[in-house]
Amino acid sequence: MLIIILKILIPFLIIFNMIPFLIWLERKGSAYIQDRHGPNRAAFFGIRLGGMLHSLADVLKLITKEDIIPLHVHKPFYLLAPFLALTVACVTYAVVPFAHPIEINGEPFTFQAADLNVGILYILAMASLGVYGVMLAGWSSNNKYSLLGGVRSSAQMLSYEIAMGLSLISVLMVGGSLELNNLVISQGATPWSWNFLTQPVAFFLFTTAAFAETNRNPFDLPEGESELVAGYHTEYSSMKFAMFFMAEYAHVIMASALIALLFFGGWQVPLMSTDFLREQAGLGLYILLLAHGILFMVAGIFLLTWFKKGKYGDLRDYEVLVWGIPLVLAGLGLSLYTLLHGSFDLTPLGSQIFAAVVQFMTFMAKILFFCWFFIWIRWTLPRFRYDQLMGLGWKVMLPLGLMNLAVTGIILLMR
Amino acid sequence: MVKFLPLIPLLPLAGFLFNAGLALVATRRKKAPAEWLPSLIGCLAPFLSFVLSVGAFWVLRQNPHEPLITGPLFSWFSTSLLSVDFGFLVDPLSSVMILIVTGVGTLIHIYSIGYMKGDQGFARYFSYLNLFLFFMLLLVMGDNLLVLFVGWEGVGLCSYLLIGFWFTDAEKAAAGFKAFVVNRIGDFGFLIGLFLILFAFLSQSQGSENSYLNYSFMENHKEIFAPLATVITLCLFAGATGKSAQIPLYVWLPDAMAGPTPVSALIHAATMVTAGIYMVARLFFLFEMAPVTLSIIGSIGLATALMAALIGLTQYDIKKVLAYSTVSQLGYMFLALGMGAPVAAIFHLMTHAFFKACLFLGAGSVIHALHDQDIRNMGGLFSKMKYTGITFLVATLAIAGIPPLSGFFSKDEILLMTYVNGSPVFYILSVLTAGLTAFYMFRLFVTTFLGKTRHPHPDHIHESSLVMVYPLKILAFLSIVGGLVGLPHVLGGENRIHHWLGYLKEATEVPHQLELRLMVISTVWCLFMSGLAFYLYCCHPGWTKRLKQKGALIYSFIFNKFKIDELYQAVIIKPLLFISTTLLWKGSDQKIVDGILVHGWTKVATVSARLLSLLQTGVLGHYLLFLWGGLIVFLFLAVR
Amino acid sequence: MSETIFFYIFAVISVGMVLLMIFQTNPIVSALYLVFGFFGVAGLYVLLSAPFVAVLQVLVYAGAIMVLFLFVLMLLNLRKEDLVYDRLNWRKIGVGGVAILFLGFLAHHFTRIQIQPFFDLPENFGTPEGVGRLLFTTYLIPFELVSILLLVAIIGAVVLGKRQ
Amino acid sequence: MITIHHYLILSALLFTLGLLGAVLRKNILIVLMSIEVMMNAINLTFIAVSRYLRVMDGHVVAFFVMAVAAAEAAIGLAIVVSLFRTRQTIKTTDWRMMRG
Repeated sequence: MLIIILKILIPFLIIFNMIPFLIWLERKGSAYIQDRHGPNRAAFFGIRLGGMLHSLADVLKLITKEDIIPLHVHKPFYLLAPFLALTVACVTYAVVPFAHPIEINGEPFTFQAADLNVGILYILAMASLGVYGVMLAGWSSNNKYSLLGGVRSSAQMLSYEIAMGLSLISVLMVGGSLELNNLVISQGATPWSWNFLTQPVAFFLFTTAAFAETNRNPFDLPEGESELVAGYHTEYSSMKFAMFFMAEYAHVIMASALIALLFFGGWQVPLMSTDFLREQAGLGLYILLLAHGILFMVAGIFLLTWFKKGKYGDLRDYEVLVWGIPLVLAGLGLSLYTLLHGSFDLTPLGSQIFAAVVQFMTFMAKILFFCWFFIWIRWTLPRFRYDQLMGLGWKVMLPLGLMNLAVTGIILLMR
Repeated sequence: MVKFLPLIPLLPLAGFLFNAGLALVATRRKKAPAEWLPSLIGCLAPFLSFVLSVGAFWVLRQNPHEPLITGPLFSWFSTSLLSVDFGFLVDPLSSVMILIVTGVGTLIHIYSIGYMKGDQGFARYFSYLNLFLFFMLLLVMGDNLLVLFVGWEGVGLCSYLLIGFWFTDAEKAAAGFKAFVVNRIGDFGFLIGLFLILFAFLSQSQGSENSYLNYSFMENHKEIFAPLATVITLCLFAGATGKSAQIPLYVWLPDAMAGPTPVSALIHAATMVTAGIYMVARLFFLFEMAPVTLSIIGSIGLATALMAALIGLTQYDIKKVLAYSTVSQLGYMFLALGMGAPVAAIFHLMTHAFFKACLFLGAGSVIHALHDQDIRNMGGLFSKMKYTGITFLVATLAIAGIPPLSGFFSKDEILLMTYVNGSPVFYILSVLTAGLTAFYMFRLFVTTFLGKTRHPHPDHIHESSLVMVYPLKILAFLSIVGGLVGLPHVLGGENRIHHWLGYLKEATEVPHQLELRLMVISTVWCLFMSGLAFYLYCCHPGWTKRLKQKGALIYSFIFNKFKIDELYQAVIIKPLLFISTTLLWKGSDQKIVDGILVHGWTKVATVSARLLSLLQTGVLGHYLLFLWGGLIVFLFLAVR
Repeated sequence: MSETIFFYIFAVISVGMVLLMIFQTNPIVSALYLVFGFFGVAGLYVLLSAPFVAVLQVLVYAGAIMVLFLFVLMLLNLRKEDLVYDRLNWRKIGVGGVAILFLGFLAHHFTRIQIQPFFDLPENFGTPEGVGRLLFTTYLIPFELVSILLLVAIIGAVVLGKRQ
Repeated sequence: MITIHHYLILSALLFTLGLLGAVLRKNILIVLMSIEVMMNAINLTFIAVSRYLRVMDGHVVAFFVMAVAAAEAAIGLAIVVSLFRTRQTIKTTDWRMMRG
């Protein structure tokens, strides 16, 4: 029971903690792309964490802000909508595998909350529910712009869901299973056997559809601020508004995770299969710890070089010291410990756990990369016009998906 | 030979199909096709049939007691109650018939080439004629009663078609109509006879074989008919009266002269009208069992003969005279049948076919030359149309019963049988009729061919072409020698036809003395009447006019055909029309069937539809409710 | 035991939501209730070891059909006066009574049937693989026909929805 | 102990409710939704009997029913939209052109 709760809780926590980070990443990234500094003012005794404190401040602000419920809204659904949006975005993680399953005392143990045999279908189902939050918010706000946003969103999501499903089907045909774990395993550890090379069209379609499903630029018409004020969440404020935001980022993370799982080998460490990792666990751990020690030291020294007294003239000058010195010390300690200890000798269980940890880290790295990809796209491309959006969905992606399906089927038959 | 038997009727059928195709094409193109093709095909088919018939006759002569039977060609229909096979039978009786039909038919076909020349419906005419031959041969050759009936109806159809051949003339079309309707009345009797035969068999069914309508089967089981024989034979005879123009159904035949003259010769003199005689002769074993019927047949035959002869005395239309003469001769044949002498009837049928065909064709030749049928406009044609005149004279002599021509022998046979088997009254009347026959025939001949030319344009009159003359010659020859097949023993002959058809009825032995005496009486009587006619019409035409004026009442009564047509009109047709129009049509059909049943039901339907359409509220929920109600009822019924 | 509890939970959800759906004036709210009702039914499918159908239920009904309904409802943008709820009257009470009778009749007949408890199930019962195998072998022709039906529906909807 | 009876009665209940909704409501969209409910009830019966008989044919039929429901919804909604365009109403009692 505890394990089940943990299985549910840990991914949940990871995601919830990633959301503020992503917000920071988004702001910083956009600043980088637009050649400006981005958030860097909020400080707590001079500690800014590179602007990351802004996210914390935002959270505080949103939680404590007055919760305004306009009089003209349809209250039950107005209240329900943000919860619905966030819930639907989060329950999808139930089937995401974070690492290769391991065996404890002969019992299989999977790194996913629910090992459903309908795997991907479940994801599709939940993704299709994502539209409800948006629609309800738009409708219950009883506001022209909100309603338009809701209608746009529902049409857009319905349209792109089809392309998404079609691209998924071809991936499933190649993988031969609906379970995500099997799909990942079938892709293998070598990057050139991953699906983004064997199914490039599906990858393109899925990524595009994922963008549309998350209502992010260039598909953010439901909340296009130049046309609809703020779309479906115009009437929302404080934490409810934040929930829509969180839902959006949760969707982004989910989409990134799916792209990673379906097309980039999921938790597969490039060139290192699970068996290899398990066999070489001792050596691996040794190298890993050593590398981390060195990394920490390098990072700490890099930070320390930034120190310059009188740059700001207040406590902020000392922030790099606060982070840099512990990093250097920790890196030094870790490296020394590893070097002195020598090669590790792990139990079978230990080696399995080691492999899982490495895979988990790889997976998170991939997710992060695709999150960055989302942000990158958002700040790079302009928004579609509505008819272009629909045209792309129905006239380009749907036929493309069908053709891809046919070609895949033929190739699979010929093989 | 048996293998070729089906070809005898099928060849004319092929001719019909070919000519019908030609006729259709001609109608499409609105242009008469070349005449040589239909005439060639149309004449070749009956000729080949004739050749085959001769062959069949030849084969049959080797062994007359074994008729040629094709066996069932195919099974027409077969049920547990009755099965009918389609088969052909050629026994002595039908061999005589097919020889007459194909032989005379061929001659008439050839004659028609000349007669119908230039007619718009040339190909159509030949196709009908061929079709007629086909049905007639079917009638004669069929091995069971149903095939006979098919032929019977088929020749009726062709008769209708050919009487109304020039259908643009309303009178002619009406004549065809009349023939058809009157024939239907007779056919009704025939059908009832058929059903009664079936009834007789089915009510006493025994054995597994059920081809009841086969002649041989019927003959082998004729004892079954004993209780019903009179009724059956009367019904069948009713059919015969229709087809063979006997009282009371003879009225159609004089009107049937509206058709082309060769048609009158072939259908309404030589072949079709003898179908009734053939049928009675064919089923004579049945008629023998019903003496009542036989006496009725005899009486009607005699009455018809006498009455038609009387009417014939007064007619002016050349074809009408011949038509009544035909009716009269047919009456003779029925008289023979009634007297229990089918052989004599068939013999007379044969000779009659020769000389009556010859007469008709001669009349046709005259009509062709004059474009007129009224004998008052003729006269003096003998010199202009020599061959026609001679052949006509020969045929007249034959029909008048002047020895040694064919008519004498056959008619004498009938008179003899009447004397032997019937009462003296019958004999006297029949002899009287024979005299009348001689009288009106010579009246016709004299008025037409002798005396002064009364035609307005005598210069245009000329002899007919060779295709018309040669058949005349052949038929005249046959009229002369045809009687020799029945040359009686008393004159040193062998009476071949009696041997040939003897199986129909045992010949009665007649003392030679008596036979000779009767011959002399009739010959003298006929000669006297012929001479009288010759004298009256040739030398003293005025006397006849005075006679007419003296007995104007009787004359006009006879001239108007005893007012039979008017009688029928008043007694049958008027009431029938009244019943049909007033009672059935206006009363029952319009008021009851239309008014109450048809329109009443539409009213009911309309009103109930109005009421039901109230359910059609247009509201979706109501429909669903009804659906649901139906579901509940269904569930209750299904699950309970 | 837990099966019983879950059954009643899902049953109450589905029936209750459908009831709310029926007696709701606002069609959008109705549609929302119906979505929840469908979730209840999906839960029942899961209890009946039909995970594939359950997911399809969510995917098709909740994810597509009801979204379509909502979309159309929003598109129509009905006014308040269009939605005046037809009040309860004797006709409706009568229909309701008939419905209850009908239900009782059905229930009576269902319970009269002699049955056995649920048995254990074979391997991969109700999984996508199992259902798919059946779908593409025994029911191949109906499957293709259904695809034609859907195609026809798509074309029909496009034609109907097209503005003249 | 949950038996098939429970499921059958539940599906009967759902079906009746759907029918009631279809019969009583005048809003065409709610009628359509009620029809969906009825289809769901039937699906539930199929799945339950499938479970009871331990064959999967019921699942396949449920799949077909869903396809039909989707087609029906698409066409039905298209009709509703085009009707609404001409009449500006979705009350079934306002559409009575086929009244007898």
